[in-house]
Amino acid sequence: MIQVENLQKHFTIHHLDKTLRAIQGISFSVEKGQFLGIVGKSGSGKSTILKSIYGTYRPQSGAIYYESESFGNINLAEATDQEIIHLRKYEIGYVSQFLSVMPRTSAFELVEQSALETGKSPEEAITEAKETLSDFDIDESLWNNYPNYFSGGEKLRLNIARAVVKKPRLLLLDEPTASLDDASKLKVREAIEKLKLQGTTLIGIFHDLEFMEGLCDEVFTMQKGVVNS
Amino acid sequence: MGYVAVTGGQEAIEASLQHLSYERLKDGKFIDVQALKATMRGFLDQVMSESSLYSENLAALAMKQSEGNVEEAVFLLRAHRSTLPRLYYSTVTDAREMFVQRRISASFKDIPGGQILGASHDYLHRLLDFSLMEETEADVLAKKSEFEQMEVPEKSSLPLDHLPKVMDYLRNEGLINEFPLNDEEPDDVTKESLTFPSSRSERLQILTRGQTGAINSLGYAGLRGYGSSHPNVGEVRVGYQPIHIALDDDEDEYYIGSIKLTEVESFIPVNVSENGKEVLEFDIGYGACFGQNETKAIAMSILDHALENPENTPIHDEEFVLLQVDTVESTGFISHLKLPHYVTFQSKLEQVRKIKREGVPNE
Amino acid sequence: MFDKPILQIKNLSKQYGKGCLHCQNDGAQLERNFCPVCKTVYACKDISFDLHRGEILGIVGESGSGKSTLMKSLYFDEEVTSGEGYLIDYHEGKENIFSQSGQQLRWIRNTLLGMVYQNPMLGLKMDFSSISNIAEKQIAAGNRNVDNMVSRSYELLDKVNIPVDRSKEPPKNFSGGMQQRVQIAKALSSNPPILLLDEVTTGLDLSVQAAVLDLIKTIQREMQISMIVVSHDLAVIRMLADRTVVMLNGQIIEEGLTDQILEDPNHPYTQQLVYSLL
Amino acid sequence: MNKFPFAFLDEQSKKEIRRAILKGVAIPGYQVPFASREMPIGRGWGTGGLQITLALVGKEDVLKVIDQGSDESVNAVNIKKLVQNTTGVQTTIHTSEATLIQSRHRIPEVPLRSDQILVLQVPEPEPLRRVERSEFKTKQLHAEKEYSGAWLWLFEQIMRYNQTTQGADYPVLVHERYVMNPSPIPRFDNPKINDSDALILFGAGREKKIYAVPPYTKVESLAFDDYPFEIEKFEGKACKVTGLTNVFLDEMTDEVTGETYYVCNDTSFMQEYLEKRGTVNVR
Repeated sequence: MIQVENLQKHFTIHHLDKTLRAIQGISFSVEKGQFLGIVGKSGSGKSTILKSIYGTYRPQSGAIYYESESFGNINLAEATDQEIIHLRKYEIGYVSQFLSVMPRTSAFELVEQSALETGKSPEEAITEAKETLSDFDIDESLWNNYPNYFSGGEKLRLNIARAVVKKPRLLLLDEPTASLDDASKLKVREAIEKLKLQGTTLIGIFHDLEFMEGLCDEVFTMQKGVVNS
Repeated sequence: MGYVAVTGGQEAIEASLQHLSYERLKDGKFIDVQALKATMRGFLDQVMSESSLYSENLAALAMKQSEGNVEEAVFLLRAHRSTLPRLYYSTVTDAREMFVQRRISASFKDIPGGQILGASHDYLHRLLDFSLMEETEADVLAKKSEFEQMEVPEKSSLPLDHLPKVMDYLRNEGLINEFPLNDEEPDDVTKESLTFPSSRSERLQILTRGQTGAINSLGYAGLRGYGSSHPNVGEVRVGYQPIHIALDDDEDEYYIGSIKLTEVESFIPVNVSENGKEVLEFDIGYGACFGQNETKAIAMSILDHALENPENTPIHDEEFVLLQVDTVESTGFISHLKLPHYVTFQSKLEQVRKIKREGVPNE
Repeated sequence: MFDKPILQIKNLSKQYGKGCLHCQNDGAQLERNFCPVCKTVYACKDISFDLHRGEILGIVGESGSGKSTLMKSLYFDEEVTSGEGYLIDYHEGKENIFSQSGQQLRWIRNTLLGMVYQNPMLGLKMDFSSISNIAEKQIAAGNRNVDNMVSRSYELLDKVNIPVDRSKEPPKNFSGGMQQRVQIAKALSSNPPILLLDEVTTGLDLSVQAAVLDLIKTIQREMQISMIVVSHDLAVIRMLADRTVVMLNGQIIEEGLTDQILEDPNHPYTQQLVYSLL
Repeated sequence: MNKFPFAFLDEQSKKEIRRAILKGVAIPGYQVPFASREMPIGRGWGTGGLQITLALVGKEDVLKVIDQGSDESVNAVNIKKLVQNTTGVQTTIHTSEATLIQSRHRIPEVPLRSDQILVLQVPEPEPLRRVERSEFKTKQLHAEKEYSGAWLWLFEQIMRYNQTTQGADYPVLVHERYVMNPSPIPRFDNPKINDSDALILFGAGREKKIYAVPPYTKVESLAFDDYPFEIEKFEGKACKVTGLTNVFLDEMTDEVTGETYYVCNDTSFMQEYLEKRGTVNVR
């Protein structure tokens, strides 16, 4: 499904005249329907890998081959803006611990729009938004509220719901459980299990080794930009 | 029944005209045209300039007929102009050939040929001279012969009919922004109506015909923050300019007379680039008009330069300047407001009443 | 796989002044985009980009970077010095829009483009009623039915949240935020496929800004209209744009997906801009 | 007055003005620029119309001059006198006798014939001036047949007052090409320009434009589909002197009673009507 080859990413900070090496020559692959977990200290380059796959970072060298439904085998490291926009809409989801939304969009609209983006009819989008919000245990009284007024746990569950409603083929999880309470974590875990059953491929970063146990098919550890298997 | 204006207009007008004639004569005093011509130099110069008709005799007649009203006198001469065919255009005339009576520079003290002050009000205290109240013909003749017996020393080192221009001095030093010679035939604004963007020849003609007060006011506005052409007066020269014409089938030029002319060249500093270097040079603003009208000619030179360099202020906007400075147009249109507007007003009245009756939605 | 871009701009340049030997030289030393010798301003230099159907393209840069000149050139308020532009809805993108007659340009403006200026005085007749302002583009497009234009204008007023009972008031009576809404309604009145927005929230109170941005986003979603949004404010770009180009001294120095520009800026100027984002 | 040429203007000038008129006739509704001469009457007092009249008048012509419907108004008298003094042509107040009619702000009530020419005096020839100040730009707009500005002006009136409030000088589309100001005639007279038997010429002296509507030309007053063009209606009012209702009326006040009453605006028409009925001269 996804094959990363010798991926390198560094950042040049011009005003400090300094180059930071985030990841140096990483290679790995994930089979379809598998869940790869990545652990490591902060600053070890875990997020850089996910962001490079998602297209937010532009790696200096190496390749990220992805079996796309729309484009066949495609190297994400060299994909055009239009291809990445298309994949984000239909195939690849990304969940971080931060929720960034337009200031005056309700929680329900947020999830509904996400469903609409994949080409669902308005009726389908409404039905699926309702289902997903319920799945993540977001109280109906909050649906018409602005997410900026939500608690941390509610925000994160909404964030995941927004990605999951698209039923992505590949879902990237960037420490989504970082500040969740146990009950919320359980909800997330159930959702991930459900996605796995649907055949979604997942790559996730977690602080919480316990959470990953039993969920991940494989785990690797990162240190200073390289993988220690 | 009240008065209905079916007839009677003609009689009323006749009566009004009679009244006007009487106003001129009622004090039983008389002045002949030759006396006006001899003593009203400033008035004649202004009227000829605004009329764009050079004739001291007709200007004096217009003055007499209009009872000294400049606006009316110009109007009379402009209308008279329309009855005259344009038979010839003069050939190009060079102000270096002017027989100079007055010539000053505000930019250089020592100019070849020297500063010639000539006759000017500039150096006069503007105090009323009460002795003129009682002046008689005998006084005039006595003073005249006194003047004529004075010895006039010849001071100018150069002939007065071939004085070099101050501008030539700067040009020889390469300080004048050079432009290729433009030998295009000038457009004649009295034969073709003005179109925009206008040519420089059109602009100069409109400005030189412009109402003295309007040209001065706009030129003044240009100095007071509504324009960016700040001139140094390079040269003002006043004198008699010879005019020649050439006939179609003849190569010779014929001298047809001289006209009194004021010519102004103003120096306006500008930045230009030369071989990749920025240097300061001078542009010329040009003003010229019939007679001795120095302020008008200087103001014209400011406007000429401003219109050559369009900017977003009224003084640099050719439509604004050129369409408002003509005296016949402005006075004519303003005074037409005195004409009856019964029909247009009736039509408007009908609308206003209808709206009042039917009301306006949402208000 | 993908449709052709709805708008393609190729090598657009706009200069004020004739240029001189100094600035036409390859190694010329300009002060920003300004020739110190002949005072020529190179407001836009060799700008190329694509706009795709339904996307919002952000253009960010400081004042004087040429972004507003670019917008005015796209709306034909300024005549470009050189360059080409192709609109897919105009002769199937085969005719360079910048070389068309005044009549054609007016038609393109009236039917294919909408413009919202930073300064509402440029986009609106301040003394005419708001509803006339909105109807102006429809009149220009040949509509001669008053009731039809009025109901269409009411629809648009509703869309931009201006109460219908204020539609007869001239924009000069309105607040800045409302004037921008009237401009947006006017721009949308001919249902154009492309909307150009030039610093539309600059100078508005924060809460008003948010409301205007939200309105723009809603319109984009509901009407699937393509937009070019110019702003010096990265926060505005972050909220609206799918893709972003960064301009400096009349040139595009960086372009990419908006999250790329914000999280992985490459050019020193872009980094400086991003690091100063609150 | 024999110091002046026939018809005041020199022959060269008349020829130039006639050329402008011919161009105007060839392009109906198009404003032909011409070098307007200074006339012995003020700019804004009908010098455009006067120059056309003087350029066209011949020894055989019979001239009628009207101002606001009246042959005896000061300006009409003045113009008539000038033309007569410089040409010696016959003048009339009877519309049907005239070959050349110069008018300010009215078209006579008596229908014009194909052997007559009507010359209208124009203060502001540019229908787009209200929305565009620059002459350079309005010229471009005409060239591109871009008249949204004129339509917007009417639309705005409808928005504010639920009807168009343009009284006189209501814009018309000539021959489906040029939008034209018909000079400040009341809307009542607009329909008379359409498909007219007579040639109608327009002269703007101060603005230096001549334009024309040749005979049998289609002239439509601008109007939206659902707000049709309407002429002034004097409902329930009639001329106090003649009792006529289908004419343009002047509103008068009785000096004694202070009462408002109405009379025909076209005074020569009224006089002819009364003569026919045997009631002559009104005072």
